[in-house]
Amino acid sequence: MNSTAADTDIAVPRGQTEGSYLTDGYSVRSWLLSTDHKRIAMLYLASITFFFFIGGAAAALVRLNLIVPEGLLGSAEAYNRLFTMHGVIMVWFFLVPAVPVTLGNFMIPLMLGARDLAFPRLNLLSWYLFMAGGVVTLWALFSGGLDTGWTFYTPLSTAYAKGHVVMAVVGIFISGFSSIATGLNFIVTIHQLRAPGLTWYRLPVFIWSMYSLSVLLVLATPVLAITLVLLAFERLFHIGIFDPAIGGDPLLFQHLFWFYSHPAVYMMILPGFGVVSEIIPAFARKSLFGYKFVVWASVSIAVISFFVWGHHMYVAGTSLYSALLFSILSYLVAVPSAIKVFNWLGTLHKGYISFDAPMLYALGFVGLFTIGGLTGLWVAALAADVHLTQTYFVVAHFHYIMVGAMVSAFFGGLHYWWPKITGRMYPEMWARIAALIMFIGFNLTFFPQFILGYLGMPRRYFSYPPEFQVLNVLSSAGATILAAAYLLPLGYLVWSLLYGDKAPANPWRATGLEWKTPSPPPTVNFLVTPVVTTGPYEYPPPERTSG
Amino acid sequence: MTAGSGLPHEFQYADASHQANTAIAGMWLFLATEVLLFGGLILCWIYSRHWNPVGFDAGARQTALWIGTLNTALLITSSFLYALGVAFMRVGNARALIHCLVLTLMLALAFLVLKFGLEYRDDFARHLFPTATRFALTGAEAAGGRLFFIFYFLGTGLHGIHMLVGMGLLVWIIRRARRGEFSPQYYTPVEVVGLYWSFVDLVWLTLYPLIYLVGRG
Amino acid sequence: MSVQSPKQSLRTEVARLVRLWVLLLLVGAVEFGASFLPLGHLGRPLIMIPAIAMIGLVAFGFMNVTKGPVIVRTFAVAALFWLLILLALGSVDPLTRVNYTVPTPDQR
Amino acid sequence: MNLWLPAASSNAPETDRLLWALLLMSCVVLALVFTLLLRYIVKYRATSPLDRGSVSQKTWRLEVGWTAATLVVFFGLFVWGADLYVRLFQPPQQALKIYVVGKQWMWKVEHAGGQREINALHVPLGRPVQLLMTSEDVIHDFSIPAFRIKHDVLPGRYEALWFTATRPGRYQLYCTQFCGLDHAKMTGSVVVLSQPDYANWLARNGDDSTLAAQGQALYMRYGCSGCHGGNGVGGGASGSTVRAPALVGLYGSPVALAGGTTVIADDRYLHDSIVMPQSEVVAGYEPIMPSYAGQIDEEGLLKLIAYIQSLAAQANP
Repeated sequence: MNSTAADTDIAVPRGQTEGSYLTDGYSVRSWLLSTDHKRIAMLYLASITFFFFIGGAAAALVRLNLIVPEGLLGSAEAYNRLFTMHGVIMVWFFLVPAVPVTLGNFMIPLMLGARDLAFPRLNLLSWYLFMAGGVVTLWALFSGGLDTGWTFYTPLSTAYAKGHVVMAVVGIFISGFSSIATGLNFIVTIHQLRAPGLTWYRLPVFIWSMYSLSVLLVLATPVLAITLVLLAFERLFHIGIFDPAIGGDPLLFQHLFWFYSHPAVYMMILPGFGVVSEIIPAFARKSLFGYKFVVWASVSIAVISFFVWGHHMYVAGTSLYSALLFSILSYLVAVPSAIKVFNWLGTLHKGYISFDAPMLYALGFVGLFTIGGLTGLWVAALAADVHLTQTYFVVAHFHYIMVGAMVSAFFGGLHYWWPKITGRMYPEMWARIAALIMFIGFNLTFFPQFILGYLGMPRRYFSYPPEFQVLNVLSSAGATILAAAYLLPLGYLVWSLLYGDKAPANPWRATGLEWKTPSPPPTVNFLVTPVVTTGPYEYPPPERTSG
Repeated sequence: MTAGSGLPHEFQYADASHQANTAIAGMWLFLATEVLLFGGLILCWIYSRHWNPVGFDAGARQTALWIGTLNTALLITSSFLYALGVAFMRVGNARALIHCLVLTLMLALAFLVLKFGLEYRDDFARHLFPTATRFALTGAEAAGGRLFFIFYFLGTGLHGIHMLVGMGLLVWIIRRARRGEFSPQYYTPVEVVGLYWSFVDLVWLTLYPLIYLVGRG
Repeated sequence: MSVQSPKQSLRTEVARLVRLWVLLLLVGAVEFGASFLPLGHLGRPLIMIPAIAMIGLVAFGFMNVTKGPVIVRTFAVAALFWLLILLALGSVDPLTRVNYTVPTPDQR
Repeated sequence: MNLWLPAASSNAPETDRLLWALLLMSCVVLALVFTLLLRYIVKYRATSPLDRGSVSQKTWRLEVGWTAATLVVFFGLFVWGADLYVRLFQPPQQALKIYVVGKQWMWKVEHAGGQREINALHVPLGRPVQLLMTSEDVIHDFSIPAFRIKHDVLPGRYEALWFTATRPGRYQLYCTQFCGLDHAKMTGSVVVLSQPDYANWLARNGDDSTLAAQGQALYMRYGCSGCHGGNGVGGGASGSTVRAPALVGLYGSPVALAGGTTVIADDRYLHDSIVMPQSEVVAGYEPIMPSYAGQIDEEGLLKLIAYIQSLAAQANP
């Protein structure tokens, strides 16, 4: 807790205090070498959007190929490399970093009443590591790519796959350190730089979800790093720890890989919980129902998500007892998510709900996440998973969570804090249209895949038996609508940068420290450090206006 | 901890002791990530030894026990010397700190010379590198032996890299101490690098039995 | 510490460190000796117990995990807890995995 | 477009019942969530003048209630799923054993009687069948959606998968673990025949020799008889100068190894002893057997193992 009483120390001044962080230097150098968490968040927002559209383009080609049973693109080689590119780019360069590095980077110091993150230089290094990893991975993908899928299972990835496996692995390895740096920065900041009076139970749930996410980032990514080193070693020296020819165990790779990759999927959804827990109280004008339960649900997800990775390997040949153990633990980890959904509904109860764009995205999130979470229970049941795993049912399940829930929350958060970030209001009508199109396009794309999965269509198939064609064509049609829905916000948000009307400090009359500073905030965030005296969501019922 | 008043500190901290605590907490969190990094390797050790008991332990018997044991003693002593240096610094004796750090650096150099100069060269000479066509161990011990030496070279190699980084930090701290940047009120960098150095010693304390002792039976 | 003069506090600190150093070398010797005991293949990992003791000594003695801000202890405990999760849950599979079992002659 | 998947194996109906229960539970919860969502959106929209009354802050009773409810439902689902899953690990005693070898982008199937199939599997109706599967290169996955089963096929290990076909017909077979370029072409069909049809099929497709007979041919060609003696009577007995362990009666019985441990002579042990002979040397014998890795492929190994297994049957019928 920083004390402002005896401020006899010489606070090394930094940056001007009038005007906003956007007007504090216009040169490229002032952006690329800035250690201001807000500018780094903007650099990340540009990189994230760039990678999102590359991964999206790969997805569009994958869906294009699946319109006809024998594969429209004509070559399985191209298809295999495309879905690998879609997986690698989306997982490591969009979904895992998206909310924490853009909205998290921008909002955490503001919500804590701090002037910046604990280690600003480490924050800038994190962006450069992310871009370095991105460039290396893109170079690997565009100079031929690799056909191992984003899961890199051995011995396919180490002995039999052609393509730039080691270069892609190096790219992901470097971007892993960017995640570790960001997570470390967030955890230390949330512990050390809270405003006076801001106790743990007065923190907004977004901060709690960023804290839980950072625990995952910091403790899971190193295991991915060592796994990728072992994989690169085995591929380069043609002999390694996973090589069955010398008594190695390919299942060891899967254990190490999924020890990271299951927490990774919780890294993707936890920020969504945080954003939605901010938006729903703000637009229902009511404090969050069961605040402590939602908080401890986030923290327990951060812990239990490390116990469940074995449910990816029910049919991989692991022992019966480990499968039973992972199944019961997987059901345990589903309970906190259920608690959150009930609490969001509780918040809406007796609220004063308005339907601005962020609220539409949040309501979409609640609906789609419920479907995604419930289908997670299907694949957690051992016998059902034996039938459903490695089919399009699993593809639909994780896309409902990653695209339906997570990307909606990212867009919701982006719209909710857009006035604070850029000082401009986005066009409300266009935003609502985009939200609705995204909801429709998404469901049309991925709901048919549940049925395809039950019927047994395997994932990662370039061509498929003709009886699945109709559902695949439906899914591809939905993908085009979804692509349009993603281009719309790019358009009107950029438009709002120039022509959007000026945003007040608190357009949504929301609670939270970030709304107590002008939009866009000055470089030092707060001219006078705020003192917190109330809880996070003190929304008074609106006074009875005439209407 | 360092008294906080009257010292420059970064603008986002309330005072210098707040910044010092944050730096130490940050280093401990970084060490937590390193624990998980080497944890992945230990899981490889468990799997490889479980599936290839005879060959794995045969590989362990090929390692030079005396070099490993001597290196362990060297690293423990270097950690001790570093802590000694910090104790002297706390009472303001920067010269003693520099002496201790230089001694720590010498021991670290001795470790590397023993490890990479002597032991690795001997391992290569005896065809112990796992990809060697004429691998030293044959027959029943070949497969498990190769797996052991993959773990051995990766573990000691990764630890060696961490040693080099640690020695770089040591040189950086020695140069700053020589320039008199540290005082009993402000010596946080010395403590933070000390944490990292002791952690590198901890990693060796786990690798040493896993490589040299457990398979020795 | 406040009542002692800096000279005395230095002396007690140096004495503590020397005692710790000697203790570490002793436990190291115990570990070295234990490696020659005729433990069976499954008993060999017991040699890790003195190693864990040495790790504890270094963490508490040299790295002062208990002195300093509270979150230092939480991060250290968190690191140990997650390491145990990785090693324990990761080992359930190989230790209980049964290769394809052949019906014994009389069952056929 | 058909939305219906045939249930053609003994465990398929049970798996379907579990899937229907999961669907029902999901629809109930979705109905609850969506109706509440829509009701609150309409009833409590900002512009509605409805008096909201006081908002209760004592939430923990509700929280504990729905948390406990979800825990109970989840535990029930876990037990149900686990119960069916455990049965997949317990093949019945008299299961018909068929060997499957996965190779990059094709399935090779070997029947005990010597019949061989590529990307096809003919099985009798109503009799438990146990597939003994291994891979020659990467990890594949033998998946039959109509039987609701699949299992990964790992290189260097034997994986077992059993089922009992209950309805005749032709069902789709997939490889569902990504295995490279033509992963999508590594499909086939599982044909379930009634008992008489199956017997005719075996007769029609069986070339002259059974798997064991083909194994004996390999046993002679690769010179195993030189050391292990004609039909595996053992080195000393058959008068050959080299001392090699007897193979008669070996299959499935315990073997004392040089390292002091004993191991059951199962398929894995025989497979590894041919490919890496010095990995588990029999007590009292010198590790002089040459390795046949690379010379005999997985199919040949299956034949030799079948031959050794047949020796055990002759020795103690």
